[in-house]
Amino acid sequence: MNFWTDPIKVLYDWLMSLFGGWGMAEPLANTLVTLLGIVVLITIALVLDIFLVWIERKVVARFQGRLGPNRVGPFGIFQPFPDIIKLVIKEDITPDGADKVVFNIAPVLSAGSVIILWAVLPIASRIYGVDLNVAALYIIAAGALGTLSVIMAGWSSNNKYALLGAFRQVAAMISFEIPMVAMLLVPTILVGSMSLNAITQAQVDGVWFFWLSPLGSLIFAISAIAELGRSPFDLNEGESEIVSGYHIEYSGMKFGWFYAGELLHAFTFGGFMAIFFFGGWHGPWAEEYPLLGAFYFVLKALFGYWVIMWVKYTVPRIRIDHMLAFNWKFLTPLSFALLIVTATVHVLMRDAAFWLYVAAMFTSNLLLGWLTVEILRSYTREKREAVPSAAHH
Amino acid sequence: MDFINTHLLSTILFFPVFAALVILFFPKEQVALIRWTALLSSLVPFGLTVWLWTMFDPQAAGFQFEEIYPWYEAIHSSFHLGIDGLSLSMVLLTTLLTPLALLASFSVQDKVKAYMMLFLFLETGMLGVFLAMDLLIFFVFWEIGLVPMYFLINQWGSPKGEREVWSPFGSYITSARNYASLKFMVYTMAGSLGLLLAVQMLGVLFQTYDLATLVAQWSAFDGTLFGMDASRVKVIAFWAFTIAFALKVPVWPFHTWLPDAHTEAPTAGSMILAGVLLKLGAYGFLRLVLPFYPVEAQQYAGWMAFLATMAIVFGAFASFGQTDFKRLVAYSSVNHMGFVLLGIAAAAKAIGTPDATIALNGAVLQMFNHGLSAAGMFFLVGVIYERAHTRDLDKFGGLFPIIPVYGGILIFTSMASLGLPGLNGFVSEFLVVRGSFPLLPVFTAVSMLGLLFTGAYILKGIRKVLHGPLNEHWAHGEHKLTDINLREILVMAPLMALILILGIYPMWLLDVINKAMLLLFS
Amino acid sequence: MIPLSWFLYLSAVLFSIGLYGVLARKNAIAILLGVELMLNAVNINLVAFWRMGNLALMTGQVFAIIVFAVAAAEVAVGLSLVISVYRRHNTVIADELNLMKW
Amino acid sequence: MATETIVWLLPLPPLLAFFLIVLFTNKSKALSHSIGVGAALLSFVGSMVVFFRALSVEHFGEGEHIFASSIPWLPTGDTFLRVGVQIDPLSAVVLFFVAWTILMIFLYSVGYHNFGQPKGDHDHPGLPPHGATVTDAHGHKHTVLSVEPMYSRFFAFLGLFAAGMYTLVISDNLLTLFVGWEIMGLCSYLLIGFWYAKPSARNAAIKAFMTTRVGDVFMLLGLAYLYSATGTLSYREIFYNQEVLHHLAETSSHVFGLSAAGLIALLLFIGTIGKSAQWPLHIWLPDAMEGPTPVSAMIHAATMVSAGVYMVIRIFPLLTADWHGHDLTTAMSVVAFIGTFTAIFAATIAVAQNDIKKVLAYSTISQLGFMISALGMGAYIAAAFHLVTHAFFKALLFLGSGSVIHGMEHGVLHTGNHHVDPQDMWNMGGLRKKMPITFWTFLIGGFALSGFPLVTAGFWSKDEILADAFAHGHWAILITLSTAALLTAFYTMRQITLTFLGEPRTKEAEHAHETPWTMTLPLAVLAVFALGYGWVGIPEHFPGLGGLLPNWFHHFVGATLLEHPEAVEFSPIPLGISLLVALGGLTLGWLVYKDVKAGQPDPLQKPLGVLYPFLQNKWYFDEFYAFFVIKPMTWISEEFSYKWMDRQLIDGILHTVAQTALWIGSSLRNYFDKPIINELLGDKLGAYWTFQPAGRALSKAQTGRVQSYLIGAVAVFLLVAAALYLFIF
Amino acid sequence: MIDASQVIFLLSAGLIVVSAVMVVSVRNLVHAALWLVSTLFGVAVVYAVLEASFLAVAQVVVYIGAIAIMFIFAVMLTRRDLLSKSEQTNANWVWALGLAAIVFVALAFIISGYGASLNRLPAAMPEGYDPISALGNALVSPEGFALPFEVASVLLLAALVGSVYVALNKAKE
Repeated sequence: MNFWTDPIKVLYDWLMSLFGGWGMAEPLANTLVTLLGIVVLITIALVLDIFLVWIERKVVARFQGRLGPNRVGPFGIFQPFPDIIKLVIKEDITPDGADKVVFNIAPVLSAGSVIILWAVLPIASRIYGVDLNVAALYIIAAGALGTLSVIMAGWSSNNKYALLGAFRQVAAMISFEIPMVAMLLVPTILVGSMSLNAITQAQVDGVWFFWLSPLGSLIFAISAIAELGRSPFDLNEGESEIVSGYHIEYSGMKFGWFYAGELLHAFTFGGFMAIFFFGGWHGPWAEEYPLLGAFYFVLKALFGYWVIMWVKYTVPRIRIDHMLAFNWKFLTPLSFALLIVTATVHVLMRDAAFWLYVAAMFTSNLLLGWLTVEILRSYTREKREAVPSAAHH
Repeated sequence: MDFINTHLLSTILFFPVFAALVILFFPKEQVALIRWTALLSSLVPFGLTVWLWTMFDPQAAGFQFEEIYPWYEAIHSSFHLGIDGLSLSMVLLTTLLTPLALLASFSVQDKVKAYMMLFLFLETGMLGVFLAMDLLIFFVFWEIGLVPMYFLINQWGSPKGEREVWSPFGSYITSARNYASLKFMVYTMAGSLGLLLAVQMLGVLFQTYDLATLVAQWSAFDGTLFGMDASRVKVIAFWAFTIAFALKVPVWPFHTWLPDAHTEAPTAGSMILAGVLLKLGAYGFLRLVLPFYPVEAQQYAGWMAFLATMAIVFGAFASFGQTDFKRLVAYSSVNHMGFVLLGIAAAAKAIGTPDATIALNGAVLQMFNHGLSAAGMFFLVGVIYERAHTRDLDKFGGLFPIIPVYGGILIFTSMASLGLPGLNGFVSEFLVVRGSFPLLPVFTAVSMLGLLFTGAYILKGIRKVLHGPLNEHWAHGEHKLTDINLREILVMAPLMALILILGIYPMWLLDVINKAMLLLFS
Repeated sequence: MIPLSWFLYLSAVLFSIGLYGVLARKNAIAILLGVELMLNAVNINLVAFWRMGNLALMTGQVFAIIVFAVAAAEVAVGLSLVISVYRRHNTVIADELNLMKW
Repeated sequence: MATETIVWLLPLPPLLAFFLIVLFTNKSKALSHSIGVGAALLSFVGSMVVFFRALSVEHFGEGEHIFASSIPWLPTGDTFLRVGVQIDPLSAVVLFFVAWTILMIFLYSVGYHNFGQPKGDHDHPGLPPHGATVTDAHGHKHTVLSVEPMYSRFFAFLGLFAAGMYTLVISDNLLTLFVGWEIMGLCSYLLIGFWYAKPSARNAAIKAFMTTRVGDVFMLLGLAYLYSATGTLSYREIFYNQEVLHHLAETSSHVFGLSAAGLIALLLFIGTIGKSAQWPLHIWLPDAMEGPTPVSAMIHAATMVSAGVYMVIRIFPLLTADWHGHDLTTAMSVVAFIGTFTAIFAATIAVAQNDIKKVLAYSTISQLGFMISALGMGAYIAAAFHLVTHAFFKALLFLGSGSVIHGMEHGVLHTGNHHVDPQDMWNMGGLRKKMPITFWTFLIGGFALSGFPLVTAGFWSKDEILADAFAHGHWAILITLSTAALLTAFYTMRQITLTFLGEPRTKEAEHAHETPWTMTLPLAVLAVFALGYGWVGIPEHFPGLGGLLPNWFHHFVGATLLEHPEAVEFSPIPLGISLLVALGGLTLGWLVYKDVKAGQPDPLQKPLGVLYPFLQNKWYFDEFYAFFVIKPMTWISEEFSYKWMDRQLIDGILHTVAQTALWIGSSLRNYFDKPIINELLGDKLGAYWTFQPAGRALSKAQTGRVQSYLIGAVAVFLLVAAALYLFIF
Repeated sequence: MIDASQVIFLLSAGLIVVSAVMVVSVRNLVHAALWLVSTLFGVAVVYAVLEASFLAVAQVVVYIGAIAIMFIFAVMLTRRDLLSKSEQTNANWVWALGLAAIVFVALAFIISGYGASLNRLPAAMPEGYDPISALGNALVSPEGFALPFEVASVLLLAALVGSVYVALNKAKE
């Protein structure tokens, strides 16, 4: 065992011996080291967050045919720091009619709800916060806190645009939570555990779940985007309609927390996509060298993040009723159907040869997808055909 | 695959219901989707049955692939499934005919979704009767089968028909399909009342509904019951069973629901009605009456044979007297099923003897064969009815040149129905006659009259439809008949193939039946 | 290590507070809030008994989950009723809704 | 290839031809007939191989010296019903003539159905071809024969027919015999009704099927009886097993005092009555002439009717199980009576028929009567011998008559007068010059039928039957059969004279034309057998010829039986009788009909008086059946069992029950529920006087505030809980 | 001596009780709902202390993520009363307080009546015992609680349909 094969354990032992050397009692030392670990993890997340700002700005610029930040540092990589300084020194306004306590809690809760997600992220084979046996559900629970923060922000601002934005966001989050939970159940069913470590390990031992449930990963991605409130589902902000949504009244670093939270949230969901469907930290030699695994993980998460951005800057915003109808009338039934199909095929085929099992899973997904497309097609055809005849009469 | 292995029977049994529930969620305008889903999903039980057939061990005594689940523990009823050679052949028949009937139903345009769902429910109902190894479950499925059929006749039956209801109080005209469906329902329900009562008595008496246990205990039962001698109670219960099943077979004089129901039912409904539902009654005789009441059955074998002979002879006569093509075929079912009962009666008379075994072999094979040929005949009547919108034999004539392929298929199937050697009907009729002749010579001899008239009515049908001078009405213009199409041929092809195969080499089926009969009744 | 009684007393307190809310609050929504408190009190008991009893018997947890479902259903129906009532009578004050009096 | 394998394969080619033609090649006429004829040829070659291999086996037919093979077919309890094939001497000779005649008929059909001729102008499937108009190089229009529209189908059916016959011949048990038997029944139905659009053909087909089916159901009963009595249906195990036969002969059947053997034999024989058209089930056969002529030949010569006789020959040991060589048993008497009566009865009818094919049809019935009669009196070899020779010459005669009709049709098309019936002999005359090959072969066939001495096969076989009757002292049979033979010679000569001799009586006959080689070649081949086949069975003591050739037939076929039958002692008396009746009849026929002119009535009409229409109308049997059988049966079907019993009696009872229940229900509702329960108890007593006042009083307690109710509820709950706690726990 | 879990319990119990009191007493209903969130969060912590991890998370998801949000929605949708700053208790509040107190006393009395068994301590989790899969099995196996589970799901469905129907704005019809 050395630093390269198990860095956390090495660091832990070193710190314990260090604190022990200072004459500290062991429980106290343990608590201290744990707290230190939490702080380090949060710090890493937030530092990453800073660079995400840069990445986001660079990528959006490329999408829009611009250069993006390019003055501060090489490729403008230090651009976020001036941004932060600007946010910090800006005037912090709290509106008169606002419910002050709630107004101030909301941004903290918002950023906090994202950061607590990092507690369960298996970044590499032996690098993770905690191996929670209900981690998949924990993600949803954290999302629920996020929802709460939105509505708190919206309501406490005492601004109708803010409230409208909050309503929209909450409606979207609650609705899209359902297909998302259903899709989280797909890996859960396949593995038989909700622990993210177990899920990753199962993919390391078997195949990436993308091959078992391509349709599932697609549904998960869509509902994740909605959950994040990003375009095309960014109705909560809807600049042209409700100015900026629930954080309209926020300024300075309070706004900064919302902003940071959103970016980190998107990145984190890229990570979840990687964990649930693309093998997590899995890659060549990742098991032996956890830091390599962490590298893979960040790469995959960034890829997921990039996809989310790609969608965001490509697809126009849709109407709120369309969005909800899309969820309730299409995505939710589909995800339930997929869940049933997955469970059935899994039970029926799990004793068969592995390749047969994978093939059955993959084809059943494709079949379901095809069936869905066919039903949609005939449905739209009917709608289309109904229109001219109605115009006739 | 392990799940399917251990739950094969229940998978076969409930898959149609599952498919029906899936169809429930389809939009009702998606007719093609619904049809294909129904058809394809009905092929699944068939495939599983074929697989079951390959794994089935005909030598083994008792039931195989058994599944038991607690169901109604308070009254000691459990959900107990199992098969032996007898039920296996009937399950095969059911799962084979259902896809064909569904394929035949592609021409149904009205309320397709409900139709297909009912049909799939019907399949489960029928399969349940054959698979049930628990008397109460048996009864439940027995009744379940009625409901879809009632609606199929009532809603999709021939819309125009009228029926005169005559009684000494006067007569009136009513809608034929309403009349037929009601008659079918009420008749069967009435028969089941006695059955239910007898079933309840057994359940209360022995604290179980398990077939195997009941057979052992009930036939050995002795003493008094309800203040009566056990033997008398047994006689009463015997008739309660017998009448319930006789109604379903149906046996003369309980047969008058059959021509009405068959004639008014939609084509596929008639196929299933004749192909499978009638077998339920005969199956009841074999599965319940003979094992439960060997003594009583022997005592009343003569009466059963009498009724069977009446069914054979008068079924044939009445069939010959028809001008409605479908009613002609319907009465032919009375005639053919009479042979089944004749075989059963003969077997009842001397259970366990070689003659009885041969008679039973014949009876079971006749059930299977009649399922094939009657379904085929009803379908063919349906084919021409769909085109001509009439079933009146006098309105056809000389159609052979216009519809040559149809004509060929009709003649082939008719010949199977007629009992031509080389086709399936002959083998079973021969076995029945062979088995019952030494036991019931007079009845067998008299029933030959019915066999003779089988030929008469079959030839009458062919003569009136295909042969003779061409009725020009059907040759030109809007009434021009078109020949049977590919879909309809696909319905007939498996039936015809089986008819031929069973006629030439019946061993593969008969061997299973024979072993089952030996194990059951000796 | 926490003894069972702590949980029971906590639950009793919570239950009583909830009961007070139900009985005393004017606003129909607030009444429902009280109900939620009571349900949670019950849940604490259920889970505590599970933890202190035979761990292999999941009855306590299962019933806690069923209580979740019941609570969700209750809130959904209750709130929709409240909104419906609000639309019709423009109030959610329980005392003002006395159509049922003779 | 092992002989047994060949035997198994014999029925297959025609059967496959049937399926091939029906399923695939029915569009192509040339392909279809190639397949059909090719299949017949294959079976023919196989049959010949089997036949000649059988000849080369020593002691063929005795014990195990046969070709036999079987497989289990039906499981029956612990045992199996085995079916299989067997060739013993009897089936070998039958196979021989069956193969030859079937091949000839197939070949003949090609020409008969006008292969190579153009399509008809108004031809319609289901009707005979009406001729086609063609324009020759000079622009003249001719009407010529047109090809049959259902040409392919004909060969398919013929193939199935042949398959049925081969199955019947090669089978080693009565069950497969019955299978072939019934398949032929179907084919006769299909082929007699080949031109199904003609009502006459359609009705004739049904008549044939139904009449034979009457026999068949009895036969089925006989099979069931035999099977249950012996536990097998195999020839070897029943007919060649003294023990079984003895047991059957000893057992009483409780019916008419017959032994079981006798009853079974009679039941089976009823099948033959139907199939071989014996009185009283003969009525279908003349009507069967509605089919195309090759079919008539097929049915009446090669296959179906022969099958009936073949079956009786097969069950001969059973029929004679309790016979000890002297007085005939009851069963045998019945058989003998039916055969003899049929022989004379049909011969009388044949005398008065005008249709060339009807005459042959009745002559067939009559000749079959000869065979049955022979069997009834125990003349086993004679019957078999006559069966074979008759097959050859009757096939020849039918094909010849078909050729004549074909020629006449040519004439009809030429003149365009479609009212002339090409089958009516009165429209013919003088055809010998127009159709020489047909004439000579027909003459040979006719003489063979009449029993023209020495040179024809028919003489030898018929003579043997008469000799048998004489030798065993069955005088009544002898006299009756002799009379029948006289009549046979007479009507045969009548037919030949009217058709071929003299001068043409109509224009159509003048323009008749010889038929193509495909039709004349079979005639020639069959003529050879009609002449030559008799020489294999010349009795040893026959003056002059006897001993020149060994009596091969007797020895060969005789080996089929367990106890080889003795040849009857030669006596000049029956020889004299047969010479007398044959030559006498022929001469008489020629004398009476040689000068008949067109338009003249039958010379017999006057001397016979009222008897003539009686004979011409076939003793009014059709009318008899129509009135006494068909009418009552139709009445029972339509009126009694359907309308009266089902519709009125059973349904009437049901409806009465239903209406009674309905009445009870509505009475209860109208007289009890509505007035008493609803109005009195419900409205008055309940609502108005009791509940309303009480409700009003109590309603004051309702404040309508939910929380006040709740407080009350909690309070009461606490009280109750306290009370429970204090007083109970 | 007080240990870490006891500290956590006491903290969360304090949170629960305080928040619950706030729920039933604050005038602003939104605040009441937010206090409810706080209460429920405390309950979740109690579950966590009891090592019922699934319930703890489910508590957050269901109560905070759905029920509390719904409350806030409902409060906002009935704004007229939200704005009124009048007294939020009805005329009978004294009675209610009394009854609640009696109930608490009665409960406490009954609880204390059980004596020693009250001091029962939680047993250690057996090695390798996974309460979540045990819970899962219990919920869906026929020997366990499949039927109640199904009934609960039917109840939810009925509630779904029912609440949609009730809340549907019929005025538009």
